[in-house]
Amino acid sequence: MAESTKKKKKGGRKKSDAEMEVKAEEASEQADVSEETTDQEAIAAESAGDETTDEGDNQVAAPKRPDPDWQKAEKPDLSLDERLQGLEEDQLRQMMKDMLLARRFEEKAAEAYALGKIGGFCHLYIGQEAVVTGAVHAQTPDDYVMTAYREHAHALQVGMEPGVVMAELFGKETGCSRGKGGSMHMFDKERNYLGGHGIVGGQVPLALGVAWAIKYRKEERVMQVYMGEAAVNQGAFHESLNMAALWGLPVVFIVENNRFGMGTAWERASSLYDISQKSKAYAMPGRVADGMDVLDMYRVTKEAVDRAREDSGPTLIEARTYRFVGHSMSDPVHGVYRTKEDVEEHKEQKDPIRLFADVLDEAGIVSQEELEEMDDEAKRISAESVEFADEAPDPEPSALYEDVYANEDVNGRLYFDGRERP
Amino acid sequence: MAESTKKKKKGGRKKSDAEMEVKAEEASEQADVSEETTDQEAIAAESAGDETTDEGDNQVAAPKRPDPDWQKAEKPDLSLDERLQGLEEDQLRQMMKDMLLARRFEEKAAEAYALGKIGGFCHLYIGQEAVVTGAVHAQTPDDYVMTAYREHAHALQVGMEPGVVMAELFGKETGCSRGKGGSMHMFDKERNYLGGHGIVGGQVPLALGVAWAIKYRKEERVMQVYMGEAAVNQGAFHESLNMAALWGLPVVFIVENNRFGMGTAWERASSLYDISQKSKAYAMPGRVADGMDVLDMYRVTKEAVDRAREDSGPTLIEARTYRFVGHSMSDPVHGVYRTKEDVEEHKEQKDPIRLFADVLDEAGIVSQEELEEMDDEAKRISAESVEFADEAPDPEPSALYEDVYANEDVNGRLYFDGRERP
Amino acid sequence: MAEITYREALNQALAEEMERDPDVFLMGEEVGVYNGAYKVSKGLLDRFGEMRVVDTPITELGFTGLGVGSAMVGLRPVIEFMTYNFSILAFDQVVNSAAKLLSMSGGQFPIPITFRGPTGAALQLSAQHSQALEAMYAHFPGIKVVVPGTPADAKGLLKTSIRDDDPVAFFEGEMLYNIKGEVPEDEDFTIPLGVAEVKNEGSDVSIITHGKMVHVALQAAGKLAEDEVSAEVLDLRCLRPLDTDAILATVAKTNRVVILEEGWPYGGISTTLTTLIQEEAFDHLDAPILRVTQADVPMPYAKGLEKLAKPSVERVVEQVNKVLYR
Amino acid sequence: MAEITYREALNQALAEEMERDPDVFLMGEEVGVYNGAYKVSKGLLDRFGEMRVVDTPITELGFTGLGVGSAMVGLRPVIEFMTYNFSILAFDQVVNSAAKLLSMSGGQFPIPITFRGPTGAALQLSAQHSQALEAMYAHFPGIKVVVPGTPADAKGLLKTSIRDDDPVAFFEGEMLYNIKGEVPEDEDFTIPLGVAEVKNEGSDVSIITHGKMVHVALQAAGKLAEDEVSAEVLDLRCLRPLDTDAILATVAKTNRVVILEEGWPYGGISTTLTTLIQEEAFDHLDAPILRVTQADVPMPYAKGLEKLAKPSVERVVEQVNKVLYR
Ligand SMILES: Cc1ncc(C[n+]2csc(CCOP(=O)(O)OP(=O)(O)O)c2C)c(N)n1
Ligand SMILES: Cc1ncc(C[n+]2csc(CCOP(=O)(O)OP(=O)(O)O)c2C)c(N)n1
Ligand SMILES: [Mg+2]
Ligand SMILES: [Mg+2]
Repeated sequence: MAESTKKKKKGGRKKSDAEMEVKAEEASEQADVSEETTDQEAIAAESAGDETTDEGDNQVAAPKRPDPDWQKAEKPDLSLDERLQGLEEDQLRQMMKDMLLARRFEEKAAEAYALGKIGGFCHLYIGQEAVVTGAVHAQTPDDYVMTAYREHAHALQVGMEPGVVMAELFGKETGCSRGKGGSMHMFDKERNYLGGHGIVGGQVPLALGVAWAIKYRKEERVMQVYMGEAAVNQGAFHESLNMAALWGLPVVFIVENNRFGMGTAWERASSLYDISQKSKAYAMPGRVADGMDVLDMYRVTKEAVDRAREDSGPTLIEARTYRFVGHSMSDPVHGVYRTKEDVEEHKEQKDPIRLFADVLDEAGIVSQEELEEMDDEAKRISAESVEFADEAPDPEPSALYEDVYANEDVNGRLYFDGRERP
Repeated sequence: MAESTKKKKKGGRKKSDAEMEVKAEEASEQADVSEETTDQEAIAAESAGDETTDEGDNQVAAPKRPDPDWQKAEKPDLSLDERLQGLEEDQLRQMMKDMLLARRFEEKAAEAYALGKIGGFCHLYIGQEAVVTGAVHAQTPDDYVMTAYREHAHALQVGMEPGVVMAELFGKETGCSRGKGGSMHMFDKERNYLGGHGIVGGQVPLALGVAWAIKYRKEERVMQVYMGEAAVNQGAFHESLNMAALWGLPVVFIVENNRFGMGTAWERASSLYDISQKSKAYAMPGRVADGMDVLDMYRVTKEAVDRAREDSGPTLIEARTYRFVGHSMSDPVHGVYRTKEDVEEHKEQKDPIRLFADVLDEAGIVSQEELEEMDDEAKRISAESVEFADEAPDPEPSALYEDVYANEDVNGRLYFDGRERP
Repeated sequence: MAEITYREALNQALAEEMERDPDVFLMGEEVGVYNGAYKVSKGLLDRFGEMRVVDTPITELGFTGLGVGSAMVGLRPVIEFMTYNFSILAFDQVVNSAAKLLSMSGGQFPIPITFRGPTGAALQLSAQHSQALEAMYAHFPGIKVVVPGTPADAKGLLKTSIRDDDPVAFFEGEMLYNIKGEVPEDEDFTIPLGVAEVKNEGSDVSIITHGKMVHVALQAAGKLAEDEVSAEVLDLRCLRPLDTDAILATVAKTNRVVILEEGWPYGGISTTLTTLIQEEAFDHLDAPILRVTQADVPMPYAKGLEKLAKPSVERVVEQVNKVLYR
Repeated sequence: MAEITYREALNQALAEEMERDPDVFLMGEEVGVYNGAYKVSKGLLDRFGEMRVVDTPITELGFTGLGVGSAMVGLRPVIEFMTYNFSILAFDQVVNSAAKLLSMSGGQFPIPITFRGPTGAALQLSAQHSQALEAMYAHFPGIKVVVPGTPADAKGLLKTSIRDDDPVAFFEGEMLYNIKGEVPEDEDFTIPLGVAEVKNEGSDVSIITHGKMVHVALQAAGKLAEDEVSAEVLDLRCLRPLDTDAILATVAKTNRVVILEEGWPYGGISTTLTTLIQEEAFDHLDAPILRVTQADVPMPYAKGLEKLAKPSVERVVEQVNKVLYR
């Protein structure tokens, strides 16, 4: 599959700025490595591998492709200046750097996964980078961020060291979670990064609690919590949005609507298509953002963050985006649930990095050369993060019984496996 | 409290049809017996007894009383004829009989509870009778009914023998659930009555499953499921409504909005006041019914039942009602969470039996004498149900290990308590 | 010392800890305006205000997660389950968030939360409302489990639980709220976790138990005494950490053991105790360890059946007689 | 007999039972269009259509309740949990509805439902995705618990489970889907519930186990054989009903027992087995029963730590040596 994908893509070029396109293409392509990861030692991962073809004769009609412009359907028609929202050039540059780093970092992670250096589930964010980049730029380092398992970009975006993030993926002692969490459970207390959660929807009540604590302490902080669109159907979402609105808590719920929860298209999982409309059930403001446009993400999130900070009220944001890669490293990029063409079209026309590069180019802020330098820098940092992770020490066996209880200074026994602590 | 309540009430009369009023008042009053149940053997029940006064100086403002006419706020202005919807006189009479029986039966249950013949939690429906009466009259005996723990009236309404229902309350072998279920867990397979569930919101997914089975088997049946308004906040509600709408299942969700979940007013538990509006989050029709008006309940439910039967689509109905009694036998009728006046006013002005009697009187269908006969009949049946239950046998000890597994014909051990089966 | 009820003891513990530490708050269904379904939180709303005594919608999963999230950033929530039966809806947040966050974060996020509420059967509440679920909680590493049986233990242990930096599931006896006992008035009175207490000294047999069953065990010991059998009653008070020294000591002393618990037998607390004792005190045992648990059935409503299903003084005496080969 | 994988065996069982009984349907996340997260349901959507192979939204509580409700009116749902870890969200509907409805209705509503999905740790999936939860299920009366370790057992027992009139929680090994074994092709091939199987005859010691751990036990037996220790491996196959005759028989034969399970020790399956054996075969035991379980910690991600945390052949051999006092 990966082979033909590549061919199709090469032939599909029509953009003028060839160089830039190569960059973006290259980035997208390397992500395809995920499809080639077949000889892992994990039976689990193997067994999850898709063996289906594009032309399954299932009785269920493949979900209709939505309007090709569905991501920007509710975006206002703004001038270039309005889109830039008076943001400093430095900040705009930083946004580009952040997206490039997220992309290049994950490409490296995919390589490392193929080499068996990373294990377990590993969910890449490639294609969705504009969402977290735009949204986190709309708040301050004092604000909190929490998300699900598709979180490498989030971890980087809050400022965590790429090496430390990669070391976590490698299961190393110097990883951000001491190698205990892995891809799905990264944390950084200092940077107010609260993880990294693996139960779909499970992070939403947790974020509610953080927002509660902010209000409890009369702080001016904001809680930003991300979830995939499939989490919207979970009871946890419903319960949390109600309490957030009832009590006026400073939380921004960002639904990363990439249209698919694993292989299930949103329209096959929800009776209401417009996620932002769900906010009405809670008398809460709901907004749609173009999740392929970092500036639109910034714009919509900023409004919500300001409201949360000033009036302590929540907002539901539907960020319409797309993942260019498979659900996780062991899943196919496309298959019965979406077509190759759909993926290709998104990659070609909606790559958030390329779209933003075009804007910055048009605005005369980042030239083609500068962009390349930025990209090289992102590659360099990513490569260094692998080096750091490679060299990092494994956890000692004694770590096994650490971090289970914070307060072991109690009488009696806490562990019942009859083993001597290593 | 019970004392002063009674005094207040007697003084509050102003209706012309004194006799009818006595009947209705009497019915309401007897329900007050619940307040006097103090010397039960159950520590649990005792410990749940309210010791608070009306004038708590809590920092939380008591919830505002809503518009006194909140129950009928969305009811169209119909003529008498339109209200009667062409219903046969017999059916109208039956509705009255049903409501009277529900009321008189529960009054007897309250007496028996005070005498210690009924144990555990016992939630009376007094004040809410119009809801289930009107709604069940809108469907056929082939249709299914399921509800929560406040279910005596539902059990009677589907046609269960009052004696069998009372025997269940008494924990007798000939009770509808062999004495295993009690007040909260009544069932009658033959009458398509599916219980009787104690976990708030827990019945909603179950009902979804029954509706699924109807569609699966291409039957023309309808599933009616009731829940208190507090269940609306539960995740189970959200998950179920989505699937019901997504798959077009023949289910009618009836929210019995009596404004309180135990001591919590709806507006203190939900950020959106209008429950029927929650249906929009699922692209499902939502309706409001006056739950104190049996004819309005019939009207709104009929439309939903027809839709379910014909198009296999769900509807959310908010039935606005009120309970004249405490949450359960061990809870006070009023207290910090609602005022005596509020309860009195509802009893005086909105008793569903009296309101319906007025309609039937106006329409010349049921005279005052006939009403009294009906009421006497309801009292007689209720008294007989107690006699039946009194005389019914207790379950044999051997029943302890019955009904745990349907298929015990397996090798090996199923029970691990090391006891001999009695 | 004052004689107060178990309910009052809990109320005092809550009030004192809330007074002591502004990060402590109480949240749950009906804990505020209604003063608690079982009145444990009576008066606390008046005293501490609505940010610290919080009535929630009926959304166990949601408010439990809220509690855990607030603990991630340093608050010390006390989450009341109206009864533990309803906590099953919240269990994902208990075991997948609270119990694992410290570990998954490599030690960055301790979760100083206390879950509390009544466990076990009251009277005729039938199957869904009568479950003793402490065994289900104790199964998961990352949680501590506390099960006080007396007013003093309730107060001393609740205070310690709130101060503890780990998630503590604190199980109250639904039938215990009205029992009275002497409770130290000292605001610094706490009881460390993991310390069992011999509630009755004896030499012929050990009855090991916890929670509400302590009273059943004591009554059984009384009956047995009439028969000249000297039964030691060991009240575990905590299930995790577990006072294994005290367990092994009483076994070494009497050589015969009956374990009594309110919950179900398969995977019940008594199975872990039995396993531990036979492994570590095999040679001290003069007879197999016997157990008294709830009948292995969903709790029936009918009074007579319910009585049959519950552990009873008679069954304890019966099992004691068996381990004594009488 | 054909040699097929555990995954294929499950797929066959599903297909055959769906063919046989139109009331059987399969529902869960990704079971249809995606052919199952672990491809167990491959091809079933094509064959049986979308009313019988149903993709759900990610709403475990909701679709589990849906299954139970449909079983109330006579359908025979098979509910797939993508992994049992997510079933914790649905646990209320499992234990408060499925397990109790027959009892609460006085026998009127049997619930012929099968829950199934992978249990236990795969490789490096960390704490929330690596739990072996069969002990949590077995704790509740009203449910049957089935834990096949081989392709033949998977097929024969899944068919029986679907035909059984009670709720059955059927646990598959996430690491077993690719293992191969001989499986009878006969469509009427079923294995009755509650029948354990000696997977390796031996005389010196009994290793009692189930599920994925059967393979660990067999490897250990192989190692021990090199050392001239003859280990019997008893595969329970079902945890409720439990084949106590087979357990007591192997204990009577070898007098020494090691119990091996994938889950946690506190309240784990091994505690119930230990309790039962010491109670009913006390005099047959020549040594305390020892256990091998997962380390009593949330599963860490790092490869080395995970390996340490899991039960291993080495640990089994070690414990066997201990019960043999070697
Ligand atoms: C409660 C729960 N159910 C199922 C899963 C398995 N699972 C992991 S990711 C996923 C899809 C989630 O999709 P979405 O929320 O849209 O997020 P995305 O992967 O698209 O970012 C599923 C079903 C899980 N982790 N948790
Ligand atoms: C999951 C769950 N949480 C809490 C309870 C305790 N409880 C029983 S009834 C009730 C109030 C429910 O109110 P509502 O749904 O409005 O129904 P009503 O009693 O008014 O008919 C509560 C909190 C329960 N039974 N189940
Ligand atoms: Mg998605
Ligand atoms: Mg209500």
